[in-house]
Amino acid sequence: MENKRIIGVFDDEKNLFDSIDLVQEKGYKISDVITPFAIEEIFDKLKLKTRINIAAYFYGAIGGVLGIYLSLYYMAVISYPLNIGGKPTLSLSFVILIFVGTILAVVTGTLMTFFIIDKKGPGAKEHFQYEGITDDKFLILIEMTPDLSAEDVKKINAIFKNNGALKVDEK
Amino acid sequence: MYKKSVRGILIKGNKTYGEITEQVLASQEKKAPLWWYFAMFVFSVMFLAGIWAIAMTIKEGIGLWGNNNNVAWGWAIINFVWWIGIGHAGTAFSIFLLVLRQRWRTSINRAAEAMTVFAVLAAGLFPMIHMGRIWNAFFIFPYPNTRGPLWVNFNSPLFWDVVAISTYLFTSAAFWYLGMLPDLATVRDRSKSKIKRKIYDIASFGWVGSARSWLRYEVTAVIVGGVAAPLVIAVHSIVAMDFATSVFPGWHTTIFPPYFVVGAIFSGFAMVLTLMIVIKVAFKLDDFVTEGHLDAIGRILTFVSLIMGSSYATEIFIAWYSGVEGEMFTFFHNRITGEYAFQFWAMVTCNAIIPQLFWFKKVRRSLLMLFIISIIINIGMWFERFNIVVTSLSKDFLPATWVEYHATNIEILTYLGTIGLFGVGVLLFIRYIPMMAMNELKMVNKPTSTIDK
Amino acid sequence: MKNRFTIIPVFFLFTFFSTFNLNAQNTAPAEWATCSACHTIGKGRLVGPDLKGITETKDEAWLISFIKSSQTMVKNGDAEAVKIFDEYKIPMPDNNLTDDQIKGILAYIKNYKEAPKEEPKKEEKAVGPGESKGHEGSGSMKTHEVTYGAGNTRTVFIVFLLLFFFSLIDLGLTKIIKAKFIHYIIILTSLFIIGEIVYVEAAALGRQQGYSPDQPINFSHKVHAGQNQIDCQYCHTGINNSRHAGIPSTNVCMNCHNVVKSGALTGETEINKIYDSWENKKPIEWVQVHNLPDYVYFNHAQHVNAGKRECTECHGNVEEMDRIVQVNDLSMGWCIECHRTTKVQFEENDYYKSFVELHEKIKSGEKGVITVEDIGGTDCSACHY
Amino acid sequence: MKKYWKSTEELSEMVQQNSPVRTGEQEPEFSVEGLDEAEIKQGLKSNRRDFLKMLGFSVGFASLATSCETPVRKAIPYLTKPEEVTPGIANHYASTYFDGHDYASLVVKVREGRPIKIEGNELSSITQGGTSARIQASVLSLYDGNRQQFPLKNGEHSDYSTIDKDVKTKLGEIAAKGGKTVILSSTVISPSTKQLFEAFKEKYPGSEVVYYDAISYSAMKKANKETFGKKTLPAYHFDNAEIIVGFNCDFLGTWLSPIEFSAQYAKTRDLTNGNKKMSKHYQFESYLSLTGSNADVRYPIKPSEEKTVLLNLYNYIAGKSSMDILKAGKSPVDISKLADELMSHPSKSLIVSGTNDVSIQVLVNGINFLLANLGGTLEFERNLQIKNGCDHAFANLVNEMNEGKVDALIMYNVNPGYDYVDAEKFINGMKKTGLTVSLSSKNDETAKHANYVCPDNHYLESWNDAEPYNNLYSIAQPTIHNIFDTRQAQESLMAWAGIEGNYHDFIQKYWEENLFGKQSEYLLFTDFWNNSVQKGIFETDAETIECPLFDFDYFNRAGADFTKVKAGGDIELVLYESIAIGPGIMANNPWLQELPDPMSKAVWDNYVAVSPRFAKDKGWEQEDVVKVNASIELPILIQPGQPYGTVSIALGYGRTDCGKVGNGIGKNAFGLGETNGDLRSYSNLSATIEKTGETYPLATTQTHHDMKGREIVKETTIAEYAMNQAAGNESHKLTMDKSETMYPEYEFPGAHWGLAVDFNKCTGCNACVVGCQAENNVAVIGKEEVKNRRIMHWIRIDRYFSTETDEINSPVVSENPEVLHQPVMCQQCDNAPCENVCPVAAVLHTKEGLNAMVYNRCIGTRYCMNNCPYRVRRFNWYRYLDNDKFDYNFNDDISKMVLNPDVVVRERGVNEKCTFCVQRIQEKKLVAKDENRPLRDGEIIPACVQACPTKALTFGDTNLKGSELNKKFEDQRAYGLLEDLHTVPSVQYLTKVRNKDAGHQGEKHHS
Repeated sequence: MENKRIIGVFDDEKNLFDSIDLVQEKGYKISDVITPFAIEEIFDKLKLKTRINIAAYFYGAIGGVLGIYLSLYYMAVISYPLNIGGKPTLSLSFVILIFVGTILAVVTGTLMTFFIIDKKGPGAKEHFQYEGITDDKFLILIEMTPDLSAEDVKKINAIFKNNGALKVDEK
Repeated sequence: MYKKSVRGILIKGNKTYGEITEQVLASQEKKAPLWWYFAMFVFSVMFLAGIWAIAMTIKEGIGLWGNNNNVAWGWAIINFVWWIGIGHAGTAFSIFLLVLRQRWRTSINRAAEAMTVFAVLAAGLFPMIHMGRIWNAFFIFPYPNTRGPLWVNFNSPLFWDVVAISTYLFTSAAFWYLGMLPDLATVRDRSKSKIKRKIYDIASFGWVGSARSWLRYEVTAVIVGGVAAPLVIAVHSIVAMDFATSVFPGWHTTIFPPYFVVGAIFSGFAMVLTLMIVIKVAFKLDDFVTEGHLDAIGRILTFVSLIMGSSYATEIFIAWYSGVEGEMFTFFHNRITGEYAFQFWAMVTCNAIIPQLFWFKKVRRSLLMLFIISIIINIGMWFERFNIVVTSLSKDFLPATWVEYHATNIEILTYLGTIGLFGVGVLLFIRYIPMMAMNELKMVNKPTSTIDK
Repeated sequence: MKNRFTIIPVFFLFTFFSTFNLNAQNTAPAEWATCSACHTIGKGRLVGPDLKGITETKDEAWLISFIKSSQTMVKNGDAEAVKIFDEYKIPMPDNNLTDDQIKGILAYIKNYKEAPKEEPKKEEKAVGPGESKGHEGSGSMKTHEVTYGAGNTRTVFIVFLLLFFFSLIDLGLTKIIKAKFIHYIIILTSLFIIGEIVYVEAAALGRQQGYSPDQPINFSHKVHAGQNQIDCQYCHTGINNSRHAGIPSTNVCMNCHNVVKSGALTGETEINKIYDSWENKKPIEWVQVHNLPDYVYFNHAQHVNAGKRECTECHGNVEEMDRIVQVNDLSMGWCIECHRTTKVQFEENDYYKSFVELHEKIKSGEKGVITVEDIGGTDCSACHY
Repeated sequence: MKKYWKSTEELSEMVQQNSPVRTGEQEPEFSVEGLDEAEIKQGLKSNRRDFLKMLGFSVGFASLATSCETPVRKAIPYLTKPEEVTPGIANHYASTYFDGHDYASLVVKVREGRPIKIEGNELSSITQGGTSARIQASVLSLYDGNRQQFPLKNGEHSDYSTIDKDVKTKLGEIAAKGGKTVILSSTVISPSTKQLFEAFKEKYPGSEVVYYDAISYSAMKKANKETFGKKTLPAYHFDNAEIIVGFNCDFLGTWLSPIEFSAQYAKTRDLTNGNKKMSKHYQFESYLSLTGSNADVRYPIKPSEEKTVLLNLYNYIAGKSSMDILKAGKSPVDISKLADELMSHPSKSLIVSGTNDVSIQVLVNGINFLLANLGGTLEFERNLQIKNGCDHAFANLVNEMNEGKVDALIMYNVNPGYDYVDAEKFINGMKKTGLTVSLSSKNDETAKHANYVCPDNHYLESWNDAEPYNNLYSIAQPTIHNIFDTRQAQESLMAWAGIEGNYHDFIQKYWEENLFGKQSEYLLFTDFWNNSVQKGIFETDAETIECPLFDFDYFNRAGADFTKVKAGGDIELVLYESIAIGPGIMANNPWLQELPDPMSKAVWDNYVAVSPRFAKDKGWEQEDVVKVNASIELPILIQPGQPYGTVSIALGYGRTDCGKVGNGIGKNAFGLGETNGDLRSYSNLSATIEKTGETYPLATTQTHHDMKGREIVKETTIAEYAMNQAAGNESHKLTMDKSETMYPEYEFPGAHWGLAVDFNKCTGCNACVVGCQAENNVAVIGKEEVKNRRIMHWIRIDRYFSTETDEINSPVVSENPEVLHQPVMCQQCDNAPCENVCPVAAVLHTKEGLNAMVYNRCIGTRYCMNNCPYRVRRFNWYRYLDNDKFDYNFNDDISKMVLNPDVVVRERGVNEKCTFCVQRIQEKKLVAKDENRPLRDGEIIPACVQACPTKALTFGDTNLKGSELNKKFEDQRAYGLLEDLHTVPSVQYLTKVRNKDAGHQGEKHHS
């Protein structure tokens, strides 16, 4: 069973930022922040990083250029070369196909990666439910790990309260 | 505090986040207005008529259309290019502005993307039913087979088309859906009925909105959007190459790819404008779709219209400058004067002249004028495609083969059918899908609505 | 599916060489086809006597006149001729052959060497002529018969389809099995298998590999072409000059069955059908086994005569089939593969003299073998027009 | 290849053979007898392989499965295979075509007992291997289900024995009472039939034979009789002529023996063999005929002016030859220059007129005589016998019939109930005749009024012989057993004349008795006979006779009436035979109905042709319906080249009883002709034309007529050509010099096929169009679809008008434009624009330079059609096979027998085009391989090349050095159509050279 979490509910991102800053200053580890829209400042504050962009590059490079060029070359030149309109079996048209093919590879690959690493998909369970999180509530979640003492919880509670949290909850 | 600077008020009324949700979702949470049912009925009838026309075509043959030995492509391809053009701007709008970090896109991008998806669907129908043997359509894919194996012709623009358009349809649909996930989650969380909740639960892929998700989400969106931006250009360039790689006067033109792309953006923006005005008026979303938005589209249209005008001029100039008899004939005796003069001048008037009215602020601020002109632009763009497809084919190199082309009722019904499909799609969209990107609206809400304070 | 592409060339090479062995003997003159209907060389008595060694025992001039018109000799009272006639009772029909032709035949008989006896291959699917009912088209593709056993393909398909749906439902709704990876494995494998079956079956649609329909007469090629060594061309007269090999008209059957009235396997029942057809002037409605789509132009003469291909390369070992089976799938890929690998009679046939450049390339060593592909054998218009 | 076979009986077995016609897709093969029921059931029952269908897959898969269903195919062999028939191998039999109108010596291509294609017999010295559109199409008429399929007695189904008994009894009675029996026949050129007529007359004394031609040439014979003392038609030698002058004479299209004359004519225009000289052709005519369109100088004149011109021409020449001149009015055309030119070419010129008027023919004879042409360009040693009808005798007959003086009338190959000027009178006469027997092959306009109809065989089902010129014989042999219960007319006559045996024996007997002695090559008659049948012809020298002299006394005998010229009215009407339909005998032939008229390019109709200027002055517009002479209503067609003040209408349309295709197509214009009780005339000098206010749509295959100044058909004059052989073709070199490519060029290791078209020889006769249609199973689509401009012909003839002025109202543009004919077929481009764009690689280039179109791969995007600058690609807009909407020749089992089994019938939604007859290429390649030899130059002959009477088309291998084709390709006149597009076409055209003075265009000044 997972640990319970302290939840700070805010309705204003300014308060949220302040709380995050204070909580982090105090050395508490924020396990998650839930917001109804993307806020870049939070990514910075939580020092979140992703490598999807690197993956995307490889999808493009390998999937697109190599896969498509080689398969095109195989199909048009090796497998069944045909004289079509007096042009070489694979004339410059492969540029266009690789261009589009690369895009397709990147899009498919990136989306797949995103859905897989973020465990999203049709029928995937929401890992957390709370009233209004996708509407107008901003949540800071701090996991109540065993090494988090009751005092710490109180401190965190106080920080949240002082910084305009609507509510502090445990779940 | 905010990293991005913005201009103007994008969302009026100094709304809270809750209000945004409330107001955007009002269209689907309240009972549907009467006009919605009425419009749905009209579009459905059109759609069914189109299905009948398509069924007849497949049953009897392409002979039911007005095409002939010379004009082998007619309305079907005109409509295809027209829809693709409209389908372009949606994503172009959304993606270019995303890449350029134009925040005013937020109110509009969802509808624009939806429009893209339905328009591309409508467009994709045409090359399919246009085939003489649709039951053999799978020949067009290079799949391993026992014929030798025999592949396809990789040099054919039509094959590029298949690749590009299916990629485009997939990419734009994915991008649209990706953008929709958080909003579908909002709908899910707000829904009272259990079934509705279940459906939206599945549809929203279990979205919650944790920061990590948001980060990945943003990166994915930017990557998908980023690669889709060149795709937008590529797709319409490829459609242009259908014509440009041929040998026909009026088709055999290097200006075609950019000219087509600009044309697509032109018609697409005009269609976005039409749609936004409808949404704004019908659902009273004036706070989200402000004069500023419409004004911005108007300005863009003015600019694009100038490009269109100069493209037409360039084409004509090059035809004259080349000194090729066939080119001269096509432009001067077939388009500017002659049998297709009406279509030519309709094109010029609608696309290059009338949009110049947007120079006047009054026009840009008048909903009615905006609406009318946006419709006129799309009519003009249809004529542009008519000009390209029909005039070049009907009178080409050997005068002995020259022939006129007249569309038949079946073709007209098929066209109406795709409008019906588009209409039904849009109506379903505004009823069941958050028609504005709420999460993005919220993102820009604070910085843009409070700037004047 | 992938195997198929590799199997074909291998299979081809195999048939190629095996047929070569078979024919590495003194080639029979065309006229021999007529003789072989009633005579063998060293394979025993048929309608007429075994001709082995006949050239040694009989005088050539006598043979020539006998072959030309045996009955005239009998009437004229030639002792030997009368003796033979008394022994066999069946008059040998007159032959309108020139002396040279007859000499050619005799030379063939003289030089005939028996082919090294091959072990008859085990017949897996031999169906006795009498017991062929209920075998209407054993349809499935070879690959599947190998994988799943004959006729099981459909069952396998349905099982995996059901598995696929069950695991999908279970994954989403019922959740009987807790470990999700089991679902995934099941879904993936069944998808793979379903896809493979669909792909192969779709490719095989309209093809009839293994097709072996009931024929109006249980005609055995094994008896006729195998045991009695009747040349293909004797009945299928068109192979050397026409697009169609031709199915023999009843009068061709009657050439022999005038006298051969009872068969080894079926007695008189089957042969009587010929008489039935002959007397009632009703042609026999054979069921065509090797069908090509209408849009394919195939010419037997091109392959047999100009291309010097053997019948068995496409039709399989007909000599061992009681009932004709379509051995190859006759797909375009199969045709193309052969066109790519088969060497044309480039030096042998003067037709190719006009291919000047290719001849030069051979001389200069730039090109080793001229395959059918090199001279346009994989062009579409070679077969489709 | 040509083989002969012994008896028709052998063929009766042939229908047993399952002879496949290849349909486009996986449709069941079609056997000659159609699918029998059991077979269809079997087909439906068979679900051997329909694995996916069984599982009830989604719609897509289900349709896939059903479309791929393979029915059980039966292979039904012959019971006894006829010796000469090998399934899959075509046999060729020599034969002869003569329908009372056109003559040609032929070779018939027969597959599995079905004649499928007509080709010219190269051995014939008359037609020289040429054919015409109508003769090419005649094979389809064999399979015309609307032929009378059984004998009729008073309109009821009957049998021959009954009819024979009836007829014999009645004829016997008539002969006994001294009554009159008439055999009314079209011209008979069969010597055997003539002898049969004699035998008939012997059997029934008091009977006589009257010859009647639908289109009469009576006046010529009369004039020849009067002036030369020969009641025959001469033999013409256009090939000897340097100046040819035609007066309303379509000798390249319809006049007398057009195939022969076209071949002769083309020889005088050939410049490929280093000639710098060619004949000069003047044409005076009252409508734009095919011949006029080829003329170097053309004068449009009214019919009423023809005689004046001829009188003036005669006078000028007679005057210079110090002969008496005749009274003549002022010529509308200045003929002095022409006359001088004629006189400077003694015995090297030829004047011909097609007008059925004795005085005109006398003048023509006179001029020809004065120019010493007799013995040079025309001679009487050989007589053209294909027009033997006598107007006078026929007019008498009709009168006698109406007076009840005729007791029995046997009609052979005539249809006066349709094509006589006063058809009604003839029908009335028939009703007053006691016994009327028709031997027509159809229950046509005349036959339906007859008491008995004994349907004649088609010529491909019959034995016959022919003697088109004296001592030039040819033989027709049956190539198929009677399809219907018909009996050859000759056999009917034999039965009634009490002659035993069949007509074959009769002919043989005739030949043995009369012709065998004329040769010395063969000692045995059977050898002679077999050889003649095999070759199809037997030719011997004609006796030399003295050249007849012109009887100048005729002018005195004729008196003042001779020079009288009948004045024309406000509108003069000309009736002419069209190239496609001719006199209407084959009006039920869909190929001919859909054959565009070479001038107007209209199909499926006749119309009133008017010049643009005249139409404008009269307020008529295209498709306005007008009433002509208050009798028939026809639409107006604006036809440049039609003289001002005249209109023309094609004959042969408006059949009412010819069958499903031809009935009610156009209007019958024969009734508009005139007869003066003696001669019939096909021009009406004062016609009335009233607008009815209605319109009627016309279908034409070409609506734009000028080249817009583009270099499509290049032309030059002989003078310029003599100085520079590349005259008119200068741009070819420029284009070739600038021709660059960034891609490596493909090699064609073996042959590379090519085709050359010589504009100097192409007359635009359309024979190639029908030849191609027959060879390649090209669909007929009907008027509505032609109107939608979807005609399927793989080779089309583009016709352009050109003038030096483009002033639309000038007389030259309106009445006398120059005409150019350009056959356009697939150009088999090496850089084909159509190939590049096909997404599924259904259009490819072969190693032999052919542009291959793979029908079964095609998915019908029509991109290739769009990208073909020559517009030679055709799309199957509908399913044309087995579709009741296209009830022409693809919709019933009988007419489908004409399909070429080597060529696929294309499915709906598939593109198709000319393939250079790749099936013929493959066939001959195989023959060469079998014979262990390289292909010979000229061995492969595509259908269009074969059909061409003038040898304007040359097919061959461009890789073969010194081939006939390369000679043409290397000619300086050669150029590729639209070659500046760098499509690298394999078809080259040779610039047209006109023998005219620069700037001179035959002109006539009308007010």
